[in-house]
Amino acid sequence: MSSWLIIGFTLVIVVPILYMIFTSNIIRAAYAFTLSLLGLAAIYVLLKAELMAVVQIMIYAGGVVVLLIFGIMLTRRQKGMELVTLHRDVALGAGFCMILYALFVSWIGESGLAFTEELVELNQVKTIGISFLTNHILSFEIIAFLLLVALVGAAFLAKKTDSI
Amino acid sequence: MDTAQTYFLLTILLPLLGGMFTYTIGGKKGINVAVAAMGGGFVMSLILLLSVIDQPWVIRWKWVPGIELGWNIDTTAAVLMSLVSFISLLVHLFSKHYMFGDKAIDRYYGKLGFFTFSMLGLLASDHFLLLFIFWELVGFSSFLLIGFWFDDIQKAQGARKAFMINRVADAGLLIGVILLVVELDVNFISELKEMPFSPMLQLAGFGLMIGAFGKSAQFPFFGWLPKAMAGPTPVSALIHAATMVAAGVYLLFRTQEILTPDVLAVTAFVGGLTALMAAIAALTQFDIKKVLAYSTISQLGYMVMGVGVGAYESSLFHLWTHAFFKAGLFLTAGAVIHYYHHAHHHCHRFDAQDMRNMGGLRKILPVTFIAFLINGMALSGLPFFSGFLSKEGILSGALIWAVGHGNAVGYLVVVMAFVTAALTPFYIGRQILLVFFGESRTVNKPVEGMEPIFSVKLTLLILAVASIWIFSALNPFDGHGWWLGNLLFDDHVMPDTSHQFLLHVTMALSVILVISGLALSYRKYKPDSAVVLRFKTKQRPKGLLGKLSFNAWYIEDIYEKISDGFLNISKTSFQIDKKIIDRSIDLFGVSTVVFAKAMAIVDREIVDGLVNFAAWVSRTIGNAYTKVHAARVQNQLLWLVLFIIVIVLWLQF
Amino acid sequence: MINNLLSLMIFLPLFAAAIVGVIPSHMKGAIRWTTLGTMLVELILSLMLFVGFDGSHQAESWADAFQFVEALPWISLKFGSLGALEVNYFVGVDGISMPLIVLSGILLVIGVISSWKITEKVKGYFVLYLILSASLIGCFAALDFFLFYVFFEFMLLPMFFLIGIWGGPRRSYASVKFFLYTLFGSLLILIVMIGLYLSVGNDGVNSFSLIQMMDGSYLPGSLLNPETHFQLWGINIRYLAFGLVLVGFMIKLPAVPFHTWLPDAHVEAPTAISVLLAGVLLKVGGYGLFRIAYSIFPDAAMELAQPVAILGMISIVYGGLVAMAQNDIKKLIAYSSVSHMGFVLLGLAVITLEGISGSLFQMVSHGFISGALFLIVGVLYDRTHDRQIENVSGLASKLPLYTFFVVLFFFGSLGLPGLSGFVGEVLVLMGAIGAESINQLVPRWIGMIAVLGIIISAAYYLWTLQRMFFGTYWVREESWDQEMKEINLREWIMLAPLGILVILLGIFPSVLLDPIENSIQFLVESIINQGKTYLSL
Amino acid sequence: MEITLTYYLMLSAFLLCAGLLIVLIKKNAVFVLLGIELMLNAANLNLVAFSKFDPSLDGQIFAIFSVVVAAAEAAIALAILLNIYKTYKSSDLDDLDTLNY
Repeated sequence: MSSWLIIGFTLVIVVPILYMIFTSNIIRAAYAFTLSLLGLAAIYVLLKAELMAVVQIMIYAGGVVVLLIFGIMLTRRQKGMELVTLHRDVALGAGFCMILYALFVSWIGESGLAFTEELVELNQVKTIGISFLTNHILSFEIIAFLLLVALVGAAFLAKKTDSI
Repeated sequence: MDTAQTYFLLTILLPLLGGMFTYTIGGKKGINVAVAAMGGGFVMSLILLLSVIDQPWVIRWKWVPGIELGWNIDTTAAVLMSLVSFISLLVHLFSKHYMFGDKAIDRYYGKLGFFTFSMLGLLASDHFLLLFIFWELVGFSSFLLIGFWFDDIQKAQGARKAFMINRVADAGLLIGVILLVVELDVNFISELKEMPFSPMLQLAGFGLMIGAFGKSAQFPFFGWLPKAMAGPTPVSALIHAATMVAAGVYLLFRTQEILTPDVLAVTAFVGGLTALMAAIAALTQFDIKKVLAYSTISQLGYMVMGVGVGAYESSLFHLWTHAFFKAGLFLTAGAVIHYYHHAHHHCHRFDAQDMRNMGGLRKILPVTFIAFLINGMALSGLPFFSGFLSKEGILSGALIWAVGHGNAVGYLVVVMAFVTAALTPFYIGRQILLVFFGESRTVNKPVEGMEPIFSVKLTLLILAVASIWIFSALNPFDGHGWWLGNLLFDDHVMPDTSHQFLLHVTMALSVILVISGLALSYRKYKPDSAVVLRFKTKQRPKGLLGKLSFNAWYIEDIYEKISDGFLNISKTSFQIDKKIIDRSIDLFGVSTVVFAKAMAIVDREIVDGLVNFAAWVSRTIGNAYTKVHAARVQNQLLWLVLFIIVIVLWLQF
Repeated sequence: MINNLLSLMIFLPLFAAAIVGVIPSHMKGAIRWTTLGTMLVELILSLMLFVGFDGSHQAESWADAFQFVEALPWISLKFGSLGALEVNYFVGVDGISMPLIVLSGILLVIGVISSWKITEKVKGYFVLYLILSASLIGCFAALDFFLFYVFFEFMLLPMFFLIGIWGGPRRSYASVKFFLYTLFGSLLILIVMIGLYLSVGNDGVNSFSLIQMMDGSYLPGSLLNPETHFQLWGINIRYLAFGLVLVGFMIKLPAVPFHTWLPDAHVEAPTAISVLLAGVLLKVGGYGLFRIAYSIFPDAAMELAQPVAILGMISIVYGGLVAMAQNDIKKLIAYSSVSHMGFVLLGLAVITLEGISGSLFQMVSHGFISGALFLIVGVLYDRTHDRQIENVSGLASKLPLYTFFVVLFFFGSLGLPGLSGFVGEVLVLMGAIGAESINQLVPRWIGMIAVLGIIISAAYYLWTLQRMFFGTYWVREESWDQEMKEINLREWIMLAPLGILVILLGIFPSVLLDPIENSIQFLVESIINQGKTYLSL
Repeated sequence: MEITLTYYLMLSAFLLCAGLLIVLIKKNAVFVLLGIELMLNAANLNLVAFSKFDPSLDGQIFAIFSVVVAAAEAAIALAILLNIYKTYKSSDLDDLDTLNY
């Protein structure tokens, strides 16, 4: 049952991504991206990582994608123009990527990382929260600082150009 | 400056200065100055003769470092200088009348003075180089005088040809002189002495001989003398009869000590040959001056032959007598021409020198006739005239020489000399008969009162009288009795008595020949003979001998051929210059340019190309590399991916 | 006497060129008179040189053979261990250069007078003229090979422009030909100059001094040291060097077969430049042969005397023959120059006293005569603008005075005794014919064939005289008839002094030869002695 | 069918390659950003998948960090993108070639 669910959500991830690759329309690609992010969140749920799924939906689908869509709209050249992008080096890029994918696949296959035994259920959120403030406190602080810097930097960059 | 030097300088410079004065500032009125200066020069030459009679006067001076030139006036030179001065004075006097009215008469006197100066200098020079210098100057002044009427291109050409032929012979003389001075260290004529035979001496002797042949118009150079008749007749008298042409004989006479037997033999033979050839050429001429010109050549041949056979004294004697009677002949011929020229001045195409137009002048110009007759008889060698005496010596000398050597060539020379002795009276008799006897062939009414003025008559008569035997030797039959001979030759000896027989033979033979020659000419050209009556319309001779004689053995045609040949060589040289040398230089230049162009191409295409190729390669690589790494982020990523793949593969395998 | 006579003579024209350079170009009169004044001063200076020259001075070695010597260090470059480049300003004259300087002094004045009719670009013309004259005198006075070479090259450029700008219709061809020919020659000289510099010196210090080169102070083991016997392609390198200098100067002289630039250059050059070209520039070639080829390489000169003499003989005969075929009178005179300069070569080749003094005399006399001949052509050209011989005839009856000068110089050139041409020719021929018994260098027959030259020159001059001046008066164009005027005062002033000089030198050659007798004697002795020494090494 | 770690790893690899492909072939800068986000997601998926077999849950923690950093990155990138667009009037990455010359 669960494996069929996983395969189904995998399709929900893969198909929009393929659409993204082939389309020229950025807006549609962004919507497809959102769809695949949601599919990924579902996978996380199935992987028993609920917090991660929530974060995925909130930050990615809610934040990043909205940000990207704003970016698309703000960089449109003129009103009414199709939001079309062009492709370049398609063959080369596709070739390389496929080779890379094949390599990865063969590597993964050879590596023998085929865990099947699942862990006991835990209170994940609590465990993660304690980890944040104990084992990973430094990382947490750095991330906080990074977010602050990013915030200031983004605000500064988004200011009027002539004031730079 | 001693007195002899003063006299000498005055002698040679007075004619020059007088002439120059007339030419430069005197103008037509300055002629008298020139004549007076010439007279002064003559007087000075006599004084000079007197002053050097005891002791020859010699002076040397440095010409260039290493070479001293010098004058030497001994009796011979002084006597000949007096002779030249005297004849020149007479010519000066005669020309006053003859050239009267010519627009350039001042120039004429200038040239005459210059000639006299050169000729006197020639006689007085001691050093061979100095002799050569005056030798050339004499030739040059002769060129100027022959070409006096340069408006007439024929005359100018005559002058040029005469000078050129002389120049060719002078080259021989120059070689001879240089060999003498440089190789044999024989510098001064007055210091000549017998030298041992050497090839160099022989060569130098031949050089001198060629020079003498040129000036004295010997075969093969005699063609210039008839050309020289283009000049005014007094000039012909002065230069081409009396003085300049004798220079060759004078040179041979002076250098007799060093002439080798071979040279002398050739000299004798050529002299005899020339005498004969010229005498034959004189037989058929129509031009009154050409007859005299060939006769001059013939007589010069005698003199040269005389030197060749060793009869130097007789040669010099003949030179002396010939100077008088030939100058007299030319001057009288000049008077004749002058007469015809004036009688026919209205008729332009009239040739005043053509004997076909003459005749019967005996009555119109009696004085001229007498002078011509006497001089002509002297020329023909009739006894009691000066010519007989001097010719006698040469003929006997030739006979003695031939007997002494006893070879065929020697006798050939003698035969030629005696044939000439018979031909001479024939052609001069022909001339006298054609010009002075019979009836005039053109002027129906003789123009009276054309007899020249007194000074001219005096001139002619002086020369005629000088041709009487008494002025040369007391005994009219003694060829060696020249009273100047005692003065000139220290070792003046009478010929060996063993040759007495030969002398008598010669004398008898020559008298017979002269008289028979004259008789023959009278027989053929007597006033009412058929030849004379038809003479006016006589054409050129047709027969072979006649043609040879009339064209003077075609010597001028041979000259023409030679000069044409030279001109062809010259043109060929020019073509070589233009077509080969210049073209090869141009070709060199062009090939350099072509090479440069080729190098430029190589430079541009290959060297530059290599550089460009290198640049292209690096640019292409750079461009390619730019595509790899430059601005386009995605490209960089692409290659990044590639390298990741590569690294992965490398790690894996 | 002025101390710095030679420097004054060299630098005065340059100074004057600077002055002329600042005169506004429309003030043609001022330019001309300035140049003329300068040249007159030069003439006076050269006459002072002639008078001040001590003819009785007997030289012991080349070092004391020169008079009026001035020496100053000029260029001194030190290259550390590589050595040093030392060039000195070193001038002086001996009996060989002195007459040529006097000749230049005289002809330069006459050149200015004959340039009076130049009306286009007057300023440029006279500036170039002044530069040319300075370099000419410098060339004759230099005693440092480098200095000589500088002046030698310096001469080309003004000449190139003077022909190329003020010349006739084919001037560019002629000037380029002249330039290339001479440049080629000077290249050869340059090679030898460098070789000599590397070989000559004192105590290991190289030197350009001609005196040291002539005295033979070679560095041990150096390239051109006669002891080294260095060979290139199996030939002694000294002979090669001599050959190079010989060709270099024979181009300038010019001798057959390097002569073809001369007729073209002469035909196209303006009259004054022709005068200088024939009168002075050709003498630089002869002077170079004297000073460099023969004095520095006496051994090669002695060994190669015969070929050089044959070249001289060929020049004499061949130049004369080609001259006879000319229709252009200027070309005729140009070729006659080839013929007459052949005498210089022949006289030099025999290395006898007569030969060398004749050669030098011939240079001076040819300078005057050919200068005058080109002036004569210029006189005719001014009137008709034509130089063809067959286009005029019978000029003698129309222009008697002009004809007088023509006859004088024609006969001077064909070697009439009493005029200067004869002296040089006869001395050279005496040297050439006599050499076999004096120093056995040159066989007799060469001189004898060269005698043909005097016949040929008589032939073409007389023929020209007859064709142009004798016969009835006739000119091709109607308009020339009005122009046919007797020579004017300016032409008188040019021709008369030359005529007087030609007659004076012809009658009294010792005027020229006495003061330089010792120098020539020393030259001959030093060539023969040094040559024998070198050959025995 | 048994779902093992291998399956997630392969899916993650696919995401990575797809994101890379988008980064490589799309000309628009925003699109490129999308691709980058995709690649980050691939990493997240890996971390989460590994942490399923890890009791410490460090994988999830790092995934959360990664998401945060990705968000910050997206914000900064967009700010830069807007500035670039203002300057060059283009969001095409090929036009950003000033450093090439």
